[in-house]
Amino acid sequence: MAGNGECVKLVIPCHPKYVAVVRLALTGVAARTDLTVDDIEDVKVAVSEACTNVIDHAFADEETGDKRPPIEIVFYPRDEEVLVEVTDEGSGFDPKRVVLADDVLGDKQGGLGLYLMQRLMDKVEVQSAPGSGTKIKMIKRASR
Amino acid sequence: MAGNGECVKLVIPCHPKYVAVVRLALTGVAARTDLTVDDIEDVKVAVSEACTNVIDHAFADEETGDKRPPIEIVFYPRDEEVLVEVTDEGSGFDPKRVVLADDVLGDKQGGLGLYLMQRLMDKVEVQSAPGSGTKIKMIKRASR
Amino acid sequence: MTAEVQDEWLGVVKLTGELDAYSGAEFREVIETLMAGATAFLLVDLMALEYIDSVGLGILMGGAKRARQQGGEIAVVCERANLRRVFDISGTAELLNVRDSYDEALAVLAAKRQGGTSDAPGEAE
Amino acid sequence: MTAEVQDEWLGVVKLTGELDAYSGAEFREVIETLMAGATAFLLVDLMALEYIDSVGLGILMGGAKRARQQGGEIAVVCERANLRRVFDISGTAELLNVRDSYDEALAVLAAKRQGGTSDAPGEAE
Ligand SMILES: Nc1ncnc2c1ncn2[C@@H]1O[C@H](COP(=O)(O)OP(=O)(O)O)[C@@H](O)[C@H]1O
Ligand SMILES: Nc1ncnc2c1ncn2[C@@H]1O[C@H](COP(=O)(O)OP(=O)(O)O)[C@@H](O)[C@H]1O
Repeated sequence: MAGNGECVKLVIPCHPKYVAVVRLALTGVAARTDLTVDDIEDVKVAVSEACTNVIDHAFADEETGDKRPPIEIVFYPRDEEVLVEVTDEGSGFDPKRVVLADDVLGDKQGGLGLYLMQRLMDKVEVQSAPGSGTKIKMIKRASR
Repeated sequence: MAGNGECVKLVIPCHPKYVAVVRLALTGVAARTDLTVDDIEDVKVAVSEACTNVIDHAFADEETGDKRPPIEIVFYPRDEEVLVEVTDEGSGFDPKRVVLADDVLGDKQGGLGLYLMQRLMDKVEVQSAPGSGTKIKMIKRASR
Repeated sequence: MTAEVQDEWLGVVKLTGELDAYSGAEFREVIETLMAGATAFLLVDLMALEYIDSVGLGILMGGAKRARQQGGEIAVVCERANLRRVFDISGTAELLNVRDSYDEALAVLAAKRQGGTSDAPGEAE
Repeated sequence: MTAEVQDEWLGVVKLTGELDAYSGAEFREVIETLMAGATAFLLVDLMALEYIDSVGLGILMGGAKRARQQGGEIAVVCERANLRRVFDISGTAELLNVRDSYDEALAVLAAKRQGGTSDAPGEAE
């Protein structure tokens, strides 16, 4: 999942206010690919989940909004797919220890974000380790 | 015209294809300010003019799209205004030598871009010199 | 977002635009206010909503739990394909009684209220 | 974008979406193709257009010049406030015969064609 070729980079403050900006920018980037309107809706959700995770999990509560480093989102639009990378400089986590939600009905609501990403995108790669931030790489291919 | 406080940064390839992405991102950023829908339309045009200028003027023709450094656009949304900075690493120019179009009807069509920026925004500052790139800073205040 | 209590027993919330981590804060409060009263039945109208993600699902699931604790039920009106997809793949469509039309959703709640054999899954605790 | 030649003398182009440096390339070509025929009168319908900037103005000004060189005229239909503002502050509204309705724009072209005292400024060269 190599990030090369033309790209659009977006850097937003670590705050829910700006996740909608990411969806808008994505809409513009993806309009230049073969992705369908429905494909783009899927990517919107997946990318928002990745950003919301950074906001919810990547930083200890003491760090207030202003002090948190920003979230970086890079879009690589290709003809038949779009690759999206969401990177934070937060706490990181052990991807192996995160159980995906197969049962979101119970009290445990954890895992819905990563689960949705995996269901909505064609490929999802999590690069993370405690103490060294997180990078999520996701690919969506144009459906036909 | 100081760029401080929360900001959203966008980096796009130096190609007309991506100017629409800038307008979309701006729409999202400005929605979090007091700017009216009409204010935002004005900023859309001004920012697009700045980007189109980079694409049209900042690089010699030999440099093709891929080899050109990208365009950086930074939005600083504040309660009652938005500050936008458009920066390129292109040839630069002497702002004093650019005559603003007061007559766009003649054969000389030059100067319409900077003219529109100045009419549509409340403040425009051009930082440029031959050989050292260009930074355009623009402020739009919320009308009421 | 508009919210109103209809016929005492029924709270109706109508959402527009996008429901995400930002706008979700208001929606969560609206639901809490509605359910703090006598209302135990909640109809959430998403016909004019354009976007939902796990934050919205979480709030709706919270509303469902609360409704059932109070002996009521939740139903969601939603037709847009992109939203239906999020309900479907998350497995929440049944639990939230997602229906294509307002009348269908209302029927789910009315049936449950009459204690009859509702087509709503999940029992009140 | 749709383009058609009506009644031989009149070319009509209808634009949707955004007219900027990217989409402008297609528009420029369409105008050139239209004007390469016998058409000297150009009606540009921007009622469904959402955005225009100096690139679009430049193309329209080019079309106007060409039309007049061929003894014709251009007229633009546009109602949206944000587009009107760009025409107005650039000083191109009069030169491009920007009108609120299709019928008004058509009247400008018809008057000019009949060689009468058109309300269109600018003479054919
Ligand atoms: N960017 C991140 N930084 C740190 N931890 C993360 C990040 N993204 C996910 N996690 C961890 O992975 C878990 C699962 O995430 P997710 O599947 O989105 O579910 P949820 O957000 O509902 O907990 C989170 O609870 C968190 O512990
Ligand atoms: N980013 C830039 N890099 C280099 N030169 C520029 C840049 N922006 C503007 N210029 C110069 O300023 C002139 C005036 O620009 P403008 O007012 O937008 O009119 P136009 O683009 O129609 O020429 C340009 O012709 C160009 O010489």
